[in-house]
Amino acid sequence: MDYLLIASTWGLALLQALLFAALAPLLVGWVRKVKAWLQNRRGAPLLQPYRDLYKLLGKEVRVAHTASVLFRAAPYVVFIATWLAASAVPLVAVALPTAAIADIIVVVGLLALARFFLALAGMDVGTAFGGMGASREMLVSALAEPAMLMAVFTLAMTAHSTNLASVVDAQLAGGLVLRPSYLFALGALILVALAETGRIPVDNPTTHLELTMIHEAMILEYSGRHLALMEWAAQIKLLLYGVLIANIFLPWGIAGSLAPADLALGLAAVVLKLLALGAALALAETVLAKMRLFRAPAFLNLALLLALLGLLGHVILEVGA
Amino acid sequence: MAIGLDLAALALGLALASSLASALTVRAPHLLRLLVLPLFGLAGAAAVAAGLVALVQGEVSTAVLPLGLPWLPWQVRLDALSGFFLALIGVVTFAVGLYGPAYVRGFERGRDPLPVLGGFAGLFLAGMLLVVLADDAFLFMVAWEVMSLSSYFLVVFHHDNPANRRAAFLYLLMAHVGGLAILLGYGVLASFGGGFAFEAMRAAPLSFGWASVAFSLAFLGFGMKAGLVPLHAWLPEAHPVAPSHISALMSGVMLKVAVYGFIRFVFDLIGEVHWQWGVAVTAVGSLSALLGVLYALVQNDLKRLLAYSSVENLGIIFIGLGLALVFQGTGQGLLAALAFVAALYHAINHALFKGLLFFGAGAILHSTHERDLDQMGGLLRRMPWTGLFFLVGTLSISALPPFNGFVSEWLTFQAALQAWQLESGVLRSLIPIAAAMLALTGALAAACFVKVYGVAFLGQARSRHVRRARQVPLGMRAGQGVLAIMCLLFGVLPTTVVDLIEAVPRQVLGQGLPEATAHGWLWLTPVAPATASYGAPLIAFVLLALALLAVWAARRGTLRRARRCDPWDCGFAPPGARMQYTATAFAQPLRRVFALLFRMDERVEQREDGTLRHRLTVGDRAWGLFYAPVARAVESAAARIVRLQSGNVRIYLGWTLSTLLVLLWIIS
Amino acid sequence: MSITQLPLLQQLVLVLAAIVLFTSFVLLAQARLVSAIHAFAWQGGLAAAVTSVVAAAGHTPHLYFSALLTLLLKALLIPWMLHRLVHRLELDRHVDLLRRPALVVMAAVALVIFSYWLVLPMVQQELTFTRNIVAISLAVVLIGLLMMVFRQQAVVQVLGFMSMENGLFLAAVSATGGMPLVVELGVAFDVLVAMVLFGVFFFQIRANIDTLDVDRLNRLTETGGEEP
Amino acid sequence: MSALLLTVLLPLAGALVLALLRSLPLAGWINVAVSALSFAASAWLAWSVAAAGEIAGLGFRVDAFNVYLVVLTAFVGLTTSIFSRPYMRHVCKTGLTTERGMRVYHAMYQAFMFTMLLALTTDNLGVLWVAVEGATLATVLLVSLYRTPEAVEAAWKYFILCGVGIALALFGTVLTYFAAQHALADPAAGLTWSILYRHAGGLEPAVMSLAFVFLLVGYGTKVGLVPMHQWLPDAHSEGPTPMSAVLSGLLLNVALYAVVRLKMLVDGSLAGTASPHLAGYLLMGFGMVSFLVAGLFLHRQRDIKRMFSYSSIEHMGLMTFAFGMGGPLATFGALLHMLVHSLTKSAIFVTVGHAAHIAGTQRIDHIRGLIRTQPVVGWSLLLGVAAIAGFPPFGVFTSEFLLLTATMQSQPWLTVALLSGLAVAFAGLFRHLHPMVYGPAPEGQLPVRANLLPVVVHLGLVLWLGLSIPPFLVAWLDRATQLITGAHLL
Repeated sequence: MDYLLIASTWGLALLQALLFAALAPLLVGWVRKVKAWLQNRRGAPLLQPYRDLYKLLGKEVRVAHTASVLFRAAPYVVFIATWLAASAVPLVAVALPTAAIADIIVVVGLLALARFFLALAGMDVGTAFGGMGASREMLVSALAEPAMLMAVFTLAMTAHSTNLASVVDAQLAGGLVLRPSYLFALGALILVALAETGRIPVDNPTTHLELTMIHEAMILEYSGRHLALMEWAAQIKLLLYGVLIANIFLPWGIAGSLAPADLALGLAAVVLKLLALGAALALAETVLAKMRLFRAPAFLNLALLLALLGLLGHVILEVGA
Repeated sequence: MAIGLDLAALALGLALASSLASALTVRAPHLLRLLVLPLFGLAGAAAVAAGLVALVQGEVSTAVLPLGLPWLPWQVRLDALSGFFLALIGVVTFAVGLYGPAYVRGFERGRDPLPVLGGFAGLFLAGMLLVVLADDAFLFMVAWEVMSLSSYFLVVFHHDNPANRRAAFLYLLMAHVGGLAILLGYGVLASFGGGFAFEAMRAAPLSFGWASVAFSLAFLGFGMKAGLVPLHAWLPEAHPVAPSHISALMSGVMLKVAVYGFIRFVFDLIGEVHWQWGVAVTAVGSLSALLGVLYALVQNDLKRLLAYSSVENLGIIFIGLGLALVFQGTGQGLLAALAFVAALYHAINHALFKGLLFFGAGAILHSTHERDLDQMGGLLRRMPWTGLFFLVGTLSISALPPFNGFVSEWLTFQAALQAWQLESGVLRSLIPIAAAMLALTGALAAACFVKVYGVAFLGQARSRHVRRARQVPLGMRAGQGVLAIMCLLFGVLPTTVVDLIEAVPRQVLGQGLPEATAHGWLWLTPVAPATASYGAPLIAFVLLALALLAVWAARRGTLRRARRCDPWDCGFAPPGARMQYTATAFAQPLRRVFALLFRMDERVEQREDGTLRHRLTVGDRAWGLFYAPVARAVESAAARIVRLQSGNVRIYLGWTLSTLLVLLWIIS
Repeated sequence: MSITQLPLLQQLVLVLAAIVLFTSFVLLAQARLVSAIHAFAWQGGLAAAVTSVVAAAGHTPHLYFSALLTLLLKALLIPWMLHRLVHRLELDRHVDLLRRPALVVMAAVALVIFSYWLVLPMVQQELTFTRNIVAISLAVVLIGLLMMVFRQQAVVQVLGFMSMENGLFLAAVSATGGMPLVVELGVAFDVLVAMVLFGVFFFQIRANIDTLDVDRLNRLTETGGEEP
Repeated sequence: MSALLLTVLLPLAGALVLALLRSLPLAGWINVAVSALSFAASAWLAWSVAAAGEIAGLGFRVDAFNVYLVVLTAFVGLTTSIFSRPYMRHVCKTGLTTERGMRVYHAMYQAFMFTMLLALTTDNLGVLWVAVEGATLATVLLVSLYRTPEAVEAAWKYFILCGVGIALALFGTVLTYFAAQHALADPAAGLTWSILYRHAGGLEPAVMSLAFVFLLVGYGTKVGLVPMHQWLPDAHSEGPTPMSAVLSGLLLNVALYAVVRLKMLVDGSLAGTASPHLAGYLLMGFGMVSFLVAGLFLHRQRDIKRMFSYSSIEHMGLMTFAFGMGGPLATFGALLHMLVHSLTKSAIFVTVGHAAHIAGTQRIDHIRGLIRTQPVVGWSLLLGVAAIAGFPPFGVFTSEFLLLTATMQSQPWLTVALLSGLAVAFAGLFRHLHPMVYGPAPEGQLPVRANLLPVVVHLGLVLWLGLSIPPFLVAWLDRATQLITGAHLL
């Protein structure tokens, strides 16, 4: 087989991964911006997140006396795992070899790995906040993960594959089909995405009030580049979920081949979809209020229920048995 | 006789030798370290070798021992299935051989006799090896009961504590009951097959009804040994109280022997399986997995927590087996093989990381004499190696890539997701739900072990003796290291492992996984590349490469050095150890969400000095639901029956007279 | 077949057997210890008489010997020993009332009928005479046992035991024309030894619970006491 | 023949000598010596029987069935006498019994052995009866040896119940003889078992079934079948420990042996009738009831020797059940179970003797932490109970395995009852054993001079039987099986 081709496809895959990392802050910026508009503020410039990251990367790192090695290793692990997970998700093009490394289950696994270290890092310093954040994070994720997987299973059983690329391909090949299962799965996935990425109504990314925060509580002790990596990882995660929703449920426009035109089109398409999603998120966050922690399980059970309905809907309504 | 069987015999001989050698420790305690346990480890190595030979050769070799009944001599048989489990037993045993010597040093001054420890450990190993090798029900049962009995003596080793005695009694009782059920199951097969040799049983022509009876008996018996809910009551009692290296053997290996028994009985001996059984097994498996992890989550005793998590993992294994049954019963050979491989893979994985974790718990116990998580903290800086290895264990058991636990759960998911190929819509909708429960289990397991690691190894020490913890001796670290490395290897090179395991389904189900490893060692593709693929080596590589990069950068000073300071903690005063989240606190949200499943007794009581004290005891409901009634029934029956012995001789004579009259009346 | 067709001696046997049965009723109901012992002696004597009659009827000389044996043992020796025991235990005046005598006697009657009903299925022709004897002796045995169940006094229990022995002996002699001699001797020896031992035990029991009421022997029991 | 006479008469001579002998230490040794001699003689007997197949004459008859019981009896008699010599010396020192008592003890020990061997070897049902009654008479004095109120009470109950039972058995014997009168050419031989067996077909069924009921109730009392078992725990717990060992290990066997012999007759006579298996069903019923009831009794024990005597009842029930079931496999298993149970149970009683000696009482809740105080005793007790509970690799497991297998083949549904009974009994044994053996020892509890040779030998044998049964023994048991059921197992 032509090694040049292999090299180029891998190159493209790498490029897409880098693009993922690069675009992530932008999405956050966009969400904040829209939110500001909705609240009749001018808000920070669109590229503010990049500035923050840059500044943090330059700043001195301060580490608590009580912190152990793990505390310092965690940011790298979290960032790498998240980024690795992201790079397996088809952003612009489908036919990329990275998709074969990790199917959706592995992606979930990598995110879980990141979360595992995040939670450990939260507990490492030995502050009350860290432990609290870790405990709550694990609660949320414990309920969110099955919902996520079940939503994914619905797609996987339709596409007969857990490989994201194959799922997208199946979608494209199938053309526009109205599937009840997809409706439910989409709903479930959105709820899970909100929970997992620490958005309202489960968590509030902008607060440091002890009663409300989850994700922030875990990275409370971080500073400098460590904090930067953590933040960046969170942004990548947000983008990842966005892309999942966008490209799996509405894959149209994504590049089927590696022709430059297709790629450009794909990029444009995904950017548009993400802008829309971001706006929707911002809208939701302005109209919704954050829940009490022990309301969150109900919220996630709703997600679980939706996913389950999706699955059963798929089995009962869609498979001609 | 084949080389594999020779090696197995060697392993058996070494095990018995170590058992006998421990008689010497009456006079010379140090021999336990210097002779008995090394022999033990060697036996493990030999077992691994035998197992690998059997797996690679894939040929069946049999032999007849000069023991047993004249018309039913003891027969042994080494095939791929027994080979796999030989290897499984061997790995952990070998690690114990490394770990044990340093660990038992503490017992040399103890009051408990060392010969018991060494001798019964040897017998225990021999029993397990023989169970795996047995080729007739008689030898199987003998070996099985020897295994139970000797492990019982190990459980009750520290018998000064009443709780331990109770645990041991419960364990032995349930083991005995389970053994009887298994015996009965074999009896059914034997009466149809006309003989207790496995050959005869394979040939037994069984109706669906009788096959189901045999299956249920086997499921009951082996499930009891495997600690499936609700038959698990003995497990969290018995495993923690044994010495840690024994706990590792019991949790890591003995439960797998039960799995072996189940596979041998159902897949091999009954042969003609039915999907209904699969549904039952999957259901019980899911239940065990979920409840096991939930109960583990609320434990504060480290070893007890690990024992409960064994219940969870056995549940996962049985989910895999159940899927295999369903697929096999509906004629989906390939998928059956997939699920089967997933189950076996998880079996070996659990052996590895559960052994590792029990070693870690043992190390903590050894250097702090503490099992209560709420007393621990900050151990990572005091015992860095143990901390590292334990971290590997927790990552593996939480099914996180790139470690081994993830691979087997991934395979199980893949098997479950092939449910769309089934005709029956009910199964199609049930199996994904099992998969979802598996997902929930995985997430909860992660939560559980975040708690364990975060509370035990991170933060600050919560008690003085933990603050004084020291590094454990080299041997113990080596034992953990071996298993940790195995965990990583099994996670990074799934293709190679699956290649080996695949021989087992090919022998048992007559169907391998040709596709799984067809695309090179990089890609694990259970069904087809388009369906699902996992490039573990690549992921591991990238993770490692970038991590090294970061380390390198830090070393070279391109990154500015970090400055040490007090924790910020939102500007509150520098936190003390008592302000940390405890294990109890960590589990509180989930405990609250799943409150229904626990038997919780939470109260705040005022001590005489006016200070308040919060007391929380969390138990599982199985005891009250299933065990207490039986115990009560026996008690009351006994209370009634003893009235026979009223003490009055005339009443006794009355019994004689009336018996006589009744009999006379009967016969005429 | 009715009794009229039987030869005179067999009729005599039946008569004697009937009296034996009657004596065991007497034993059952007799309250005074000494009189009970007398009744027992009579029973023994009657058994011996039956034996000798059977011997005469069946021309089986060795039965005369066992008749003699029985007379000595059951009618003379054992009653004499019992007398001495009772005397030394100061029980001469002892009265051991039977509770609900009517019921017990009715039960005994029922036992007689039962035992007759039991032997009915013995169909072989030539048995018809002996089977009635068997019925009688079976009744004697059962009544002896019944007596042991309802009498609380150790000595009386022994009497019951001995009258069971009488019933056995009756059966052996009248139905089978006597057991082999070695067995006869063995049995006689055992009975004798048993009697001696009974004597020993009377004193041991007396020494321990200073009464011979067997209902007081109730220490060894599972019921009651604390839980294990 | 001479071997036979030696085997039987040696104990008798021993009894007479010991009855006259005054010196106590010497008596103990003579007791051991006589037992050893008669064991040797029994071995010789076994050898000659193995050679000749069967020895008959002088009213004796030794075949494969009873010869192994003879050897077993002599063997257990020997080991127990070895144990009893120092043990009874100790008892005598503690003043529980007197010099005279010791003389009675030794004499009666041999007398008991004599009656047992006689009962086993005789061919005459009458003599069998005399011998069994003799066994009662010989042991009843030993039960009351300590003269405590409990001992006397136990002895009285033992005497009365077994006396009555035996009387009933005699009635059964008479009835058998009565039936024989009309079936045999020579009525005088109407009690000779072998002749009866040969003409069993001609015996009047109605009489024989009547007879069997009496014989079953009679000898069954001695076997300890529920509900005629009540004497057994009393006698076992109150008598001296060596006595308990031989009672449990041997007397019950002999009684069961008698029952089986008679069952063979009755089966022969009932063969043609409507209910050919009557005897078998009766045995199965009694066996099962005894097995289950005794298992439940185990849960409510306060006296260690009582507990193990109930376990004896349980096992006798199991054997009775098996013999009742008939069939080569069940019978073989039952014979094997007789063997291993005798060995194990007598070993246990020996150990229990030491345990009670250590704790100074037989009360279970006062016996604590044996393993701490004297590991040897603790472990023997533990292993002994594990063996009797049917754990491999001990022989009891093998025999129970065979019994279960046989049950599955002929009465599948009874297997469930058997298994649950086993589980219940197991729980009952261990719940009491655990605290006795494990845990901290009460202060002031000291080890004693233990003589555990019998225990080691017995458990060693049982272990051997569990691992592999020597061929000659298999052949032996198989011939016995063939005698009883008419069919070879192999």
